[in-house]
Amino acid sequence: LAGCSGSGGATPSGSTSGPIKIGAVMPLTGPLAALGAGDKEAAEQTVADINKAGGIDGRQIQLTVADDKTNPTESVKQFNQMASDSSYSAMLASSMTSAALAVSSSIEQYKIPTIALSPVDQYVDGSNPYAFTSPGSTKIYAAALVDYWKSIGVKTVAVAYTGTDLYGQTGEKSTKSLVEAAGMKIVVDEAYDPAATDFTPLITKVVAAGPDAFVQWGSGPAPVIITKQIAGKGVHFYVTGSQASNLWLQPSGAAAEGVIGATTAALDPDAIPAGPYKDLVMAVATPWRAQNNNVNPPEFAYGGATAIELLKNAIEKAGSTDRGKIRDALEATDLLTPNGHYHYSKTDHMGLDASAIGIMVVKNGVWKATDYQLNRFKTDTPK
Amino acid sequence: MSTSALRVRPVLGPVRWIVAAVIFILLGLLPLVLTDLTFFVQTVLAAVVVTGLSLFMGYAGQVSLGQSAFVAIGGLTVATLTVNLGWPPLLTLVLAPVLGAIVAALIGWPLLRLRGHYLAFGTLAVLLILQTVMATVPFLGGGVGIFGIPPLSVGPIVLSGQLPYAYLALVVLAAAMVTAHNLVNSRFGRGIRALAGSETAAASSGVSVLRSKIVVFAIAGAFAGLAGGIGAFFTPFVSQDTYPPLASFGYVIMAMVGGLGTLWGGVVGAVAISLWLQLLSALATLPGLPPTAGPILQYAGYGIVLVVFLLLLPRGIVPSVAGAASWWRSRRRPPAAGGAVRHEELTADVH
Amino acid sequence: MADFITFVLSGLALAGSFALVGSGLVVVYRVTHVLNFAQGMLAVFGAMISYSLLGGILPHGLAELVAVLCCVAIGVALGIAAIGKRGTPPMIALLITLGLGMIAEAVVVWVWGQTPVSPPGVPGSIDVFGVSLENQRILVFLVALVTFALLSLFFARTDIGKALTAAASNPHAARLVGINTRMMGLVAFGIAGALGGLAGVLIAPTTAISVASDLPLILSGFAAAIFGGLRSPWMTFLGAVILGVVGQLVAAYGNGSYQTPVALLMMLIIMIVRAGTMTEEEAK
Amino acid sequence: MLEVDRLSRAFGGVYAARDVSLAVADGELRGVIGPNGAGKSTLFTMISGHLHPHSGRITLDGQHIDRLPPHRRAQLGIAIVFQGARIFPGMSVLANVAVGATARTRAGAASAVLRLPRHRREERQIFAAAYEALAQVGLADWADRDAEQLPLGQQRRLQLARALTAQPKLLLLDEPASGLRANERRDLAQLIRQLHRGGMTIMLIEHDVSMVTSLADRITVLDLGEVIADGTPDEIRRNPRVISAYLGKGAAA
Amino acid sequence: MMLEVDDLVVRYGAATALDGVSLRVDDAELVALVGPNGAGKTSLVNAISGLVRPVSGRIHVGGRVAQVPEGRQMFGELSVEDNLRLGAWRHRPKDTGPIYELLPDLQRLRRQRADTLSGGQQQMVAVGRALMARPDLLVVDELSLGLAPMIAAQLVEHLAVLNRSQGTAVLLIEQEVGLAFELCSRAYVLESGQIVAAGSTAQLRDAPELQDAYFGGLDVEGTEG
Ligand SMILES: Nc1ncnc2c1ncn2[C@@H]1O[C@H](COP(=O)(O)OP(=O)(O)OP(=O)(O)O)[C@@H](O)[C@H]1O
Ligand SMILES: Nc1ncnc2c1ncn2[C@@H]1O[C@H](COP(=O)(O)OP(=O)(O)OP(=O)(O)O)[C@@H](O)[C@H]1O
Ligand SMILES: [Mg+2]
Ligand SMILES: [Mg+2]
Repeated sequence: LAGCSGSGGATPSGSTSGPIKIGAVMPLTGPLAALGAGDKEAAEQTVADINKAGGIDGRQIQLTVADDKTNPTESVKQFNQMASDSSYSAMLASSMTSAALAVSSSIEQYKIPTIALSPVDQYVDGSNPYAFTSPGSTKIYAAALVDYWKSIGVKTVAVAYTGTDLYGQTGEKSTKSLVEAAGMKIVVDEAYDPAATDFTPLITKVVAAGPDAFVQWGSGPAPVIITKQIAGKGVHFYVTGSQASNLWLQPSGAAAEGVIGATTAALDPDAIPAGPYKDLVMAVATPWRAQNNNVNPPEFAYGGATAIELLKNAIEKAGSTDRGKIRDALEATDLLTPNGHYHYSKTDHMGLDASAIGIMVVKNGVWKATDYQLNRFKTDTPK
Repeated sequence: MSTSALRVRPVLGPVRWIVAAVIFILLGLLPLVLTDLTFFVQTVLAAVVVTGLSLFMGYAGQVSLGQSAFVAIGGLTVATLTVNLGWPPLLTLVLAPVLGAIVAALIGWPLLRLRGHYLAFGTLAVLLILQTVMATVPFLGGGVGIFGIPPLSVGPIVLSGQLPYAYLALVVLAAAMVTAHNLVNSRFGRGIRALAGSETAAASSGVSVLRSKIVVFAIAGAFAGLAGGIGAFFTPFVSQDTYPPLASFGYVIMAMVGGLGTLWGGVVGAVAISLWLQLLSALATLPGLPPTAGPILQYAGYGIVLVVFLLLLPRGIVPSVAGAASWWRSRRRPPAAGGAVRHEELTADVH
Repeated sequence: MADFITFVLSGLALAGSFALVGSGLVVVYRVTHVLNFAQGMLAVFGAMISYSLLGGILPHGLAELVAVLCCVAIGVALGIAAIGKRGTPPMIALLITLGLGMIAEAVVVWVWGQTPVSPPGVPGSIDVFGVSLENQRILVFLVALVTFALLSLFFARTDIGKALTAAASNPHAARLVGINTRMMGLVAFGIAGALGGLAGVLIAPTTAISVASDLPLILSGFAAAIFGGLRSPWMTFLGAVILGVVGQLVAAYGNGSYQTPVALLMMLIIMIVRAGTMTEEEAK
Repeated sequence: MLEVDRLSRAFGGVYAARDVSLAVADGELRGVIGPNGAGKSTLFTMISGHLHPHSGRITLDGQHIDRLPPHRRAQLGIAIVFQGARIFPGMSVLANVAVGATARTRAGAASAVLRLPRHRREERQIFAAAYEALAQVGLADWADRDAEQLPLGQQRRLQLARALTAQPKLLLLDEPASGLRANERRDLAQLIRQLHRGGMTIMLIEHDVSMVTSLADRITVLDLGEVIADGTPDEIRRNPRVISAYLGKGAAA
Repeated sequence: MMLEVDDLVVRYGAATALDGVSLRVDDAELVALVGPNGAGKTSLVNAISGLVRPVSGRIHVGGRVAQVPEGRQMFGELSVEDNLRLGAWRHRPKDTGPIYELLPDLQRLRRQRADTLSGGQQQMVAVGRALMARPDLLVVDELSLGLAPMIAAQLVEHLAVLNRSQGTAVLLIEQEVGLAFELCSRAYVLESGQIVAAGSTAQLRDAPELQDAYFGGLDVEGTEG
């Protein structure tokens, strides 16, 4: 039945000729529009490059992007619309975590290999055979932070997170477990309302507890306000990947100075020691800088590009555009990308290791690698 | 006497019944040719919600900016009961409108003492509160949302794929419209239209104002709940973001654009608006557009059409068409006879 | 205890921002019986324009002023579309403003994109009762206070204020005594523009404003204004205070996720209780 | 039949009604007169239940009704024609009048949706009554017009027709004749008299003294919220207090 | 010439309210306009004060017009005082004193919200508001509506005084035809949108076709049988 509505006589995904169709659902309007826009731009850029270079064994890639209006349900609808059309070989799921998770049952139902553009912890263990995630899970971000904290002797940690969305919730969980495992203490653990416009109560509690480190998990305007309100209160403030963009950096302005964040290692391209990884990063960064008056690409820009690279790699390996074969090939992925080195496997559908995450700091309004990170680069860069 | 009663009882004449039937048959053929059934189902379900809403707004003269809340109740009923408690899908679908109505009645009992913009705010607030609860209570999805909702199944028959839902939705819409029609042309219906005009006078005529309002609200809630239930099966995912305020405003817009105080207004409005939005997002996601072009197209497209339309046809599509028709007819009748259009100068609300 | 004061004070400061957005709604409603859903966008415009101007074009103060003036123009433009046509019923006009809001969003995306901005405000923070509050937020509160004092004086004391109220109270009679209702409506929209712009200009530095801020802004403003029946400035201010303070206390002593809903619930309950006593509609 | 006992209602210190007591016998036609702002309409709105007295009692056929909401009182047989025209816009004249029957019919939403026989039966009754009432007030040929398009005078007659479809026990008329010219008044007076003859209990507020005096069995005179006189038309005409407060030397004749 | 209406036609959609009405009011003249419900009286005055746009015909007004509208039309949210002051919105001075002298009942109510007034009190405010404009032509749609007889008589008196002292012209719509004719020198009879009779009130009072419709008390007993 799904067929009779979906594939209006379109070539089934297994076919060996014609373009290779890849679908993508991203927030192009709504609060997270900036994320989606970045992913779209980067993905389309990469596709264009691949096609210019002759495509995948002579076949062009055809990328269709749908807007989910930063709304999981809309995301599912759009996803199903394309997934039920058997001419699509693979999908990219939303840059909004809850939206990317929302499609999980559709992914299974339509058995279509899908790479989420947002960190969906539920996909990491491979329990959903067709679902993969390209950004690091909140776990490895948290891990990177905790390592750093160990190195500077942090004892007490405060956590704040959006209680009403997935990113906040999982972020808080992973931080908590790792922090406690590392023998540090959680002194404040507060959910906040992402719609709130004043966080004095939260700030007051944090300041009162005087933690060695204060990290927040969330996106949108809330982190900006928190940044502004915590500034100058003598608390060491930490953020994560979703602050590695103008969504947070620009409006936070001066208040962001000195804030430390766990982000993709590629965020400060120039700091990366020469080598294959740097070349890959530069391949994305150079054109981006050219277009966006010399600003480094934000974290999620790499996500969009990387996801396409991962699919290309898998399709080439599989030597076919059959959904099942692509999936199997994905699980055998061993690929170095701007996002880090992916080792997908049966039990790991996230595939990145700690080396993919860098500890960065805001200097004069731009993300720069910390000295700690520069040292780390010496020993482990993604390779 | 009964003859005169017949003469005036404003039921649809047989002709109109036939027209209605034809329209629905045509609608019934659509899914077979359509490639985008998601859009079709979405639109029909919206029409169901709006039909209920325009009972509440167009006839009872109230206003609700929070109708999504009851769509959510329906969705939650299906999602939580099937996924969390493993109840049979069909049963949960039956419960969806029931709970929709009950919740509406319970909320309505205090809320409907508010009037006008107070009520508008009240209903909106209810929606916002419900959204937060859904986002924080694990049983209701707790921010993650509820997925893995099984397809609707009647005994051994499983409604897989999209087509069955298209027809289910159509049937429900038809039922909703018949219900609305019968309700409006009755003692109760006249009661609610009366209280819309003057609660004082209505009460003195024996209309139990609050109770009548609650009943209409509950009926609208039932329609919304049913739509929400079907929606949950169709898009097997439910979270707080499934029922945003903007959707709620959308229902009001559809009701007004279609034309309040008319039965077909809801359907016409829902179809008109949905079609236009679909067209816009199709344009907006054309490959190669600069990233900001999409949003601009969508916002501006929606806004401009809404403004221009409301300025040209403030009474909405259906009444305007009907009005034009009767005006045209009355041209060929001697003047004095009714069908008079109220003079615009005087339509400004005069006490 | 000191904490408690902190929360209350921050709540008050917050109330200032709600009240400012609400005030614009009140003015328009009082004069036209139209609920101006584009009010949020007026604030967004204020924020965006001042942000651009402050980018080295104009100094502080002047930039904000110009931004507010632009918003007056925008407000009037909105008004012309919303009530320019004779006999547009208020509910329709409401939807028209909704549509205008969307058009405004398109313009903002076009000119400023979708990334949030936050123009620099008054830096630093001072201590009140040993509670440190950002200067910007205190400024918002004070401006709001003054605005409302002026507003209520304007409506209660001046003839023009009376005429503005009359225009909505009974347009028919208003025209009879020679009040130009449409002109009055446009004046109201102009004032609303100024208030909206002011709100945006002042609030933006404390947060991040983007097109997406439209809805949150209008909702908080609506919540505050409805408390005064969209008519009474001071009740609007009270509504804002309840909204702000209750919200902060919930965040402080309860679960932060619930701060907005609980505040809304509070207001609902109060409104319903009041409605119970207001039902005695005079029946002549 | 109707007993009003020491009814008081104040608005911000000013009494609109102060210890108003009166007893209306079954089938009586009671006139109520008094200067503007005397509290006549206030009295009616308290009897019909739209305004709560601050003190005092209202009993209908021995039953206390002062706590009942308006619609319950309507169901007990109290119908009112308001001073200002209160029609239901957007409904035809006939539909407007049909609403009046709500008070004495039962069929609810359910039977309407399912189109139960009971619904059909009642619809027939209702419209029969509605037509009769329209004929009585002489609006029969306006039946299908949109009610809000009626001129003011017609709108007030429409209200009367609506009250009549309720076939009330007690009919409250607040200045029904205002805005009618002489011959229309005569017809109205005629109608009221018929209803009275038909055994309906009626309370009539009018500023047209000659009409009240010619129709009423007894007249109650209010001034500044208080009953200043109560008696037969003749007594009232001669009552000096009434003359000075209301009738004026001229009109006394 | 204070007011001249020439072959006026007003339609509401298809319904014709006035077809071909002509009438005039000279400076300082007192003119009555009578007619049954639905005759078109209100439509006529609304056309004069520009609230309804006529389909055709000419209206010439030779001075400042004020209207006492049908149905009082209070500014409900405003106080009695404000309602009166707004009557003079276009003009100074806004001294409400004289009105309170004319209608002492209002004195006590100056701070009360207009929508809480009694019917008659509202009518008084409506009249007062119109007088505040110091009009050259006062158009009154149903003066005595809901007023106690004493007050009505008193107002008629006042109009006469105004007319004498300030030469205010009056177009008076009134169902209490006796009252109207007492005041006015000339009258028009409007029926279903057309002027069916016009002339001096003296003549009209004796015109048989009007007798029954507009005059005579109730003499209900007579009409029985
Ligand atoms: N809500 C209110 N607030 C304040 N005063 C009120 C209110 N309602 C009525 N009043 C006052 O109560 C008094 C009685 O009013 P009511 O309408 O009963 O007078 P009435 O006898 O009907 O006069 P009329 O003959 O003019 O209709 C009036 O002085 C009026 O101003
Ligand atoms: N808004 C309207 N829409 C349609 N028809 C109208 C409208 N207003 C008045 N009419 C019609 O115009 C005709 C004249 O109405 P109008 O109100 O002028 O009569 P009137 O002489 O003032 O009656 P009354 O003495 O009852 O006030 C009536 O037949 C009425 O039905
Ligand atoms: Mg009265
Ligand atoms: Mg009239």
